Amino acid sequence: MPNASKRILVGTAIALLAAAILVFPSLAPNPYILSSGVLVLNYAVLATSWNFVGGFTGYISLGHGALAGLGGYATGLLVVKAGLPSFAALAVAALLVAALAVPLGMAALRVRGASFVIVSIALVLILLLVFQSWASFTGGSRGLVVPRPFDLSRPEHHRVFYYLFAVLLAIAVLAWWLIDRSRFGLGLKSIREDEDKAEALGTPTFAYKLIVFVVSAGFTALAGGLYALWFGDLDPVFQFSILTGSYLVLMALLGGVRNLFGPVAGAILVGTALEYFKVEYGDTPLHLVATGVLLALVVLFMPDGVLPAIGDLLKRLDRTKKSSIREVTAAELAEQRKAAV
Amino acid sequence: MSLATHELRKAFGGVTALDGATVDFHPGKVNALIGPNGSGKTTYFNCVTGMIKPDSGRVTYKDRDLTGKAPHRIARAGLGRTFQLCRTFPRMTALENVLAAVPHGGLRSFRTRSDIERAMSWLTRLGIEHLARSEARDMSWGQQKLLELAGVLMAEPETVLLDEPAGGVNPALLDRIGTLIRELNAEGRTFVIVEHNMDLVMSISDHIVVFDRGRPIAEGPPSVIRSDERVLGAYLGV
Amino acid sequence: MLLFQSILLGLLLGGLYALLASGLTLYFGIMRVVMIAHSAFLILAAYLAWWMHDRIGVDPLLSMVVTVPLFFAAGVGLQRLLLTRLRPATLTMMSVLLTFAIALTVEGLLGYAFTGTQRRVQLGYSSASFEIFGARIAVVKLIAFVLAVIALSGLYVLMKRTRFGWALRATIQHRDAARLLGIDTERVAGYGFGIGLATAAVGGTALSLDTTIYPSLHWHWIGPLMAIIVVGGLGSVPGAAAAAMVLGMAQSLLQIPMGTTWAQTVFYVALFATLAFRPQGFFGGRLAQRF
Amino acid sequence: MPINSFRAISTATAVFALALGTAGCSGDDQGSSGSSDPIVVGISLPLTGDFSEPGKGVQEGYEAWAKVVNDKGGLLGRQVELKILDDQSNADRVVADYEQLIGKDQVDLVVGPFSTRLVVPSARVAEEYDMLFVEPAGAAKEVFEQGFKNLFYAAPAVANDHYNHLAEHILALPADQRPKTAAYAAMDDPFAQGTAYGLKEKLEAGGVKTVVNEVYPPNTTDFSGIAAKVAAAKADVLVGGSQYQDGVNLIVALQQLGYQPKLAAFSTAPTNPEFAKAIGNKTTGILSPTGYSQDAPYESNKEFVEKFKAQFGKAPEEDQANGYTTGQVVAAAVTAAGCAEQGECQKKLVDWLHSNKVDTVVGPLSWDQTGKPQGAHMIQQWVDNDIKIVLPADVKEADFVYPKPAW
Repeated sequence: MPNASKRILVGTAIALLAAAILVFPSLAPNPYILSSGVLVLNYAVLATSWNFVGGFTGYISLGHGALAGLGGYATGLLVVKAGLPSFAALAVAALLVAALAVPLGMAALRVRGASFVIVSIALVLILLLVFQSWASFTGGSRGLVVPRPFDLSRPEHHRVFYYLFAVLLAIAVLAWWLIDRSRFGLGLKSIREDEDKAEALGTPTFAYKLIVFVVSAGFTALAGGLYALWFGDLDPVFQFSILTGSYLVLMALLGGVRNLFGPVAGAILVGTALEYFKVEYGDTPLHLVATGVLLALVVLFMPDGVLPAIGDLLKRLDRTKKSSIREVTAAELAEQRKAAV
Repeated sequence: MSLATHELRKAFGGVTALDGATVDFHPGKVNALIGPNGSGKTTYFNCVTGMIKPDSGRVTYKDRDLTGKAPHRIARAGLGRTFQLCRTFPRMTALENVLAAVPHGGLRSFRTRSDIERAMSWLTRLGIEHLARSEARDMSWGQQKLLELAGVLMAEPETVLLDEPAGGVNPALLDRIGTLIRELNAEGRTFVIVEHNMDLVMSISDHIVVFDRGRPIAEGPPSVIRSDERVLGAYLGV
Repeated sequence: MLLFQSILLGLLLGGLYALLASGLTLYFGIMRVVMIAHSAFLILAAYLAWWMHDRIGVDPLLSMVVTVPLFFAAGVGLQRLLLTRLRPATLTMMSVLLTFAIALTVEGLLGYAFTGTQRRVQLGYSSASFEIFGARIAVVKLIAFVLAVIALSGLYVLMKRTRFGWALRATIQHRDAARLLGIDTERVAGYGFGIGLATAAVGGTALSLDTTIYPSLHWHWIGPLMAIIVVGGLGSVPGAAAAAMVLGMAQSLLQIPMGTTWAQTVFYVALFATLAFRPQGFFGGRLAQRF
Repeated sequence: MPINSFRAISTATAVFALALGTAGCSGDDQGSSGSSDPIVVGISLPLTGDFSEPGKGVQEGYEAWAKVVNDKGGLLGRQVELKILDDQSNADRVVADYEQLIGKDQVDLVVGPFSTRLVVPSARVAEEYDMLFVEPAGAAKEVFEQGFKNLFYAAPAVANDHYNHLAEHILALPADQRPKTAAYAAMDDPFAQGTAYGLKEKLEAGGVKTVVNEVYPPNTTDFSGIAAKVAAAKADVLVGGSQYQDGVNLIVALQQLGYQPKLAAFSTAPTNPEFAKAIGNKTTGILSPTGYSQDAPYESNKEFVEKFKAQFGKAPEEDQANGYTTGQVVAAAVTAAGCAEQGECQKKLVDWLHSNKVDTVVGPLSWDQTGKPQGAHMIQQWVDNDIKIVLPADVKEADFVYPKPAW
């Protein structure tokens, strides 16, 4: 496909996506659907933020839920205890979390792989302990009530935050795109592909990982903080839940971590599915089973993501295209996969 | 003096991999490092390029102490290396693989015209320019070896360390790699090559260092090494 | 007096930690896998013990006759059927995700089968205890400790005195070299996983004697256990056991001045400190440097 | 890496379809209710997760109430229909639930969920949609400090006042019998802590020294450390701010250490049917506050116990009574105001409750401006393998046992 027409297609797709997101509130029949939309957008921002680390460097964090919770609590506490205006508090909170990510990253990223995941899980567990125990400061299990930034009726409140989340999503996606096309991004991707090799080629791997982890933490905290301002009630048990992190991983992996819109698509898919099953069937512990099984299936059979896998499949079916080496081996790979099943 | 090591030691648990390796490589020449399996050649490479920290001893390059420095600093100092089992970035295109070696510059696009031209010229020189847009994982073994070399050369190192450049390649490609090394050497690059293929070593090297049990036991031009009894002893286990 | 009591409690707790952490270390040594689901299986074993006691009326200790072989088989299956499918290049990351997914699944199934209600085995000797130098030791805690010690000693003998143990240690230290020595490393790895999971069965039974269980309890175990294996030096079984005793004791003693909740943070503080200042751990284990 | 155009487009299409789809399929929910339609009462309850046990109890209470009302011809001549959603004991979900009930399902009335943690977020949803919010479980004082105007707690007393009768009784003991020291262990939960700290404040003011004051996280399973401290301090009084299992665990751990207090009080746990067996039947003397008794002489209570037994085949406990009480309160307001739908009506209901007293199965209830009820709980004690009311004196079924026999 010639470059120009491809660009037009991509442009159209982005415009369609943006339009769909923007018209959603006027189409939503009631505030409940709108609030679900806010939740889904929140997930989309979180999954995109997660993808700064997961997608570029291949380091999988199960603790991003905790960073979001931290962003939420920091925002809330800055409003309640320091009396900052809501959105100033949000900005300061994101900076604070990003600053905290520096020592965290230094401990977690100095060595490879496993330690990072261990630290990310430990982060959730320790923050849960601290925020529960330090009740005099955080409110503990009594929760923390974050004052509303605007004096609006509830449906209006949802509408305003829907657009705020949409803006944040646009910024996060833009930042991801900027890094994706940059030399910095290429360095990160080379770390994902082969860290030793990247280092031998002169990439300062530790510094790169640390920087992108901090950026990711910052965006995650922004999403968490915005959520706190929207939702209003924070409780350590729900803010520092290991499940949040696993949903994010599932969303990103499902949508494809190497694609700009992969996590967004994953978030829309998983987020909507979560709400739908909740409304239709209520909740049983089976949602844990479903999450677990889905995650295992993706990890085992489609580690590059479900949407990319479907894309590959369609491409393979479309045999009229000129045959490149890429396609032949994609076919071979699929054969191998089949043989492995 | 260019690359040199002094009394380099490294032990893994109870096993001594390097036992006081003191070596001077000849600048501007093609140096070869040979020795039987397990004689510590790869460990030596890893210590020199910072992938492993030696227990003691020193690594110097152009009179700079590089001991224990991070691998990327050593790479920036002008030492490029390939890996024993060739390593590329599998899910990146050949072009991206080569571009990844450009000294990094923040948020500037990695697709600048001048970088792409330079990368393409290396791919062309190694004869794989037609694969520029293919992902590395879809390339053959030989093509990947050439791609890895192109990546290393893109960083413009003055000294290139090659870990078994002939490993697993067909005779035709072997010839091409040999010729290429000589050409690149003629342009002023120093080479240090770990290699088991004695024909290649003898035909392209100016200077050969023989390792056994973690230290050099002989060195000299191919003609001398060929007839050195210690070398034969080390290889045959006598 | 309170101090002595706390030391005793710490010792008893440390024994259980040591057993569980050694299982976790075994997996890591064999395959460089951080097995998040280890504690989920621990809770599963505890549930099975509770269920057999509650429904069939057998002593929880007897449930091991079923759970230990069952878990051994499950461990072998887990390694051979699932983990070997992952690409070696991304094994460490993806295996964490995979075992995490397994943990979620086990937790969900437990919740589905037994609801989220807290359960506790009620034994005739639940509240029995005896006195030693002014401190009191509960019978159930002592049984749990003895169980852990027996299992650990068994593991030690197996590792040091048997041919299989030799093959296992060789596989842990250098897989390729072990293969050259004619060891079927794949099979050894599978059995190693089986043994690891069998320790969870023993641990779970010990756990069921004295604590309440509920499906999401495993998160409260996996955190401390991960901290222990990092502090002990990833891949070193004696290191893990030593770290377990030290940290278990520290937790118990810190409860006196700091209270229950804050005392738990000692594991995480130790984890972060170790990674920041001494990533290879404090009790040997050279594997840690690269992971 | 270029974005794959196919993927981008399919994603966008999916989102768009989704936006249109959800918009389309949910549009038909907004029918307004005519006078013969049932009155739909929306409820979110924790039917799974941490609070699932009490959650199910409250559910039974609501169901019993609906049945009793409907059997008598309903409210305002309309049948009552319950719409119950499960919130998994999760605050995010409980808010989404009420959002759905009020916004999407257009229920006529909403009543509260279980657990203080969930009451505050859900009360805010109701408040912001101007809905009356009567709730069966938010007993902690924080609930009444949020400035809610539409909230009413349908029980005799908030958590901090549960032990009022016990505190009075202890402090009225002759000086030589009065306990000198007390140990407190409370779960980190607003309700459980509230009960223990309410008593703590009063005993401290009365000169009973606090020697141990421990807070443990909700999921604590190992109580040996806390027990060791309590036992070492040899406190005369032990107060457990507990739910069920943690209370049992603490008692067993204390038994293991051979600690014998003169008085032991636990919130919630001792009233559980399995309590006695769980601690080896050594229950005599253990105290617990309760807001409800099956034998209470209030008019509607007899009917409740009878109908409940017929419907569920067992006697109602406090959770069930709380749910039932909530229904009674709402019903009283609806009957008085003569309406039950969203909008103007809700304000009438709220105003009526602020200025009136309602007779319920736990006695007459009235509220202050924050929705806080004005009463105290009864104190029950295990005597002869049964739990009986011992305080206050005018409703007692047995005499107060002090000091407590060994466990």
